[in-house]
Amino acid sequence: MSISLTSQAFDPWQSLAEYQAQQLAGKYGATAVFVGTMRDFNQGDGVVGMTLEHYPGMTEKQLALIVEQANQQWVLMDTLLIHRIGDVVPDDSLVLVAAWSAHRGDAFDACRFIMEALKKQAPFWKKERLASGEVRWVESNSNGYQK
Amino acid sequence: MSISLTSQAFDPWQSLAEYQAQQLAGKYGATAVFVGTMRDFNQGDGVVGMTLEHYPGMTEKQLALIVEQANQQWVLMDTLLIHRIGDVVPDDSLVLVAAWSAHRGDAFDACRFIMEALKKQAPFWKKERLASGEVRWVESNSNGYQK
Amino acid sequence: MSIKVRYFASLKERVGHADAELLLPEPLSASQIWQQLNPDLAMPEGVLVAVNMEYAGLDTLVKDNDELAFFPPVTGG
Amino acid sequence: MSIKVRYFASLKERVGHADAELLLPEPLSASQIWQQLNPDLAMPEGVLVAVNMEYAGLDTLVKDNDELAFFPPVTGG
Repeated sequence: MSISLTSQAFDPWQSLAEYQAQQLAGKYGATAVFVGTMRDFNQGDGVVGMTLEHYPGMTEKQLALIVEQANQQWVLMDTLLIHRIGDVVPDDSLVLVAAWSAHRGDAFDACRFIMEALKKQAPFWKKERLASGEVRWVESNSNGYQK
Repeated sequence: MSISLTSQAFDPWQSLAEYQAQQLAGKYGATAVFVGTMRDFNQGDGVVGMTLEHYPGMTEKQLALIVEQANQQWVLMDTLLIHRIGDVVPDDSLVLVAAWSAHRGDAFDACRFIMEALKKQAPFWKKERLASGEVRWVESNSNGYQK
Repeated sequence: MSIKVRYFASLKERVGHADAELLLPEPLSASQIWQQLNPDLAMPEGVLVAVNMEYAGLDTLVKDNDELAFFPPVTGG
Repeated sequence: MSIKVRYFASLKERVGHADAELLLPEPLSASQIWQQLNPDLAMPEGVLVAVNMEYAGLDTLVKDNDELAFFPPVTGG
């Protein structure tokens, strides 16, 4: 199990390859992954950059709690969570959540639960720099279960 | 959109990195991925290898139909589907499904839909070689939505 | 009428061959064709039927030049 | 009683500073502390409260040496 915050750009697929290389071989049958990527538009405006603020200490604590809750609800072999902090630009990966399990239902459900809980509870705040020069705080996250 | 069958071992994370490098930058915000990996046990028995039979022509047709159905139900930027055929060994990736979308709900739902439909409808059959020397056909897939 | 019949996976092993060609004076359903080709083998439960690589029912009428396939529940992924 | 108060993101900008130290003669609730520290600024709707890095309610009593945080809805991921 690994949870990390990073101020450096990361390649999600390379992070997965490296993390999985440490895994116990032949025990997991299912891996579900979500990657959130910074887009160059939001609410109709061009976005050129963003700053991700967090609450050092509480953010890590909340993420650990969410992953623990996932482990209580589903049978998981392992989980990996990486979240960017600081200054980011379009196309940067913002978040990576991966869940390894023997069965795909558990992997899918846990990965999605972690993402939804993170969006709702983990103390991160996005401040966007628009193409127009304006700077604004993103006000709220959507619920990813609704269409 | 890419659908492929391969008799060669593939690294899912490398396949994703390579495929995504061709993607239009800055347009997708969400990527949901599922990877199915061959385990070294099944129904209580050690498994040393497996052969994946398919129905050339129909398998491709069914996979294309499933991905098309996903595109009708959700707004996707792109999808990638890779499935192994032929002889495989434990730890080999058997299937990779990835869905890119602007929103995480669409990416998650589409990825899972494609996996469940593939498990139910795509003509593949697994023949296991057990540690005991016995060879047997896997008889049915589970429903991944149930717990 | 000429029909191509194909079997896959465990069903191929039970039937003993992968393919069969069948000449028919008139259209028959998929299950009638099974009976004609395999008079001594009742169709196992759960067998799936495809006509021209699309899923079909046991009562689907098979036409000239169709490819008819029988196979067990799929286990991919 | 000594309380550490922290503000984050847009709330930090509205309040004008990131941290405050507060000495209290007796325990107060989170919302009472807000009023005492920000008499001219009504707490914006949707503000979240944490005590010692765990989510808490507006009526949670804050104790000596607690760290109390106010912040807007989170927008990570």
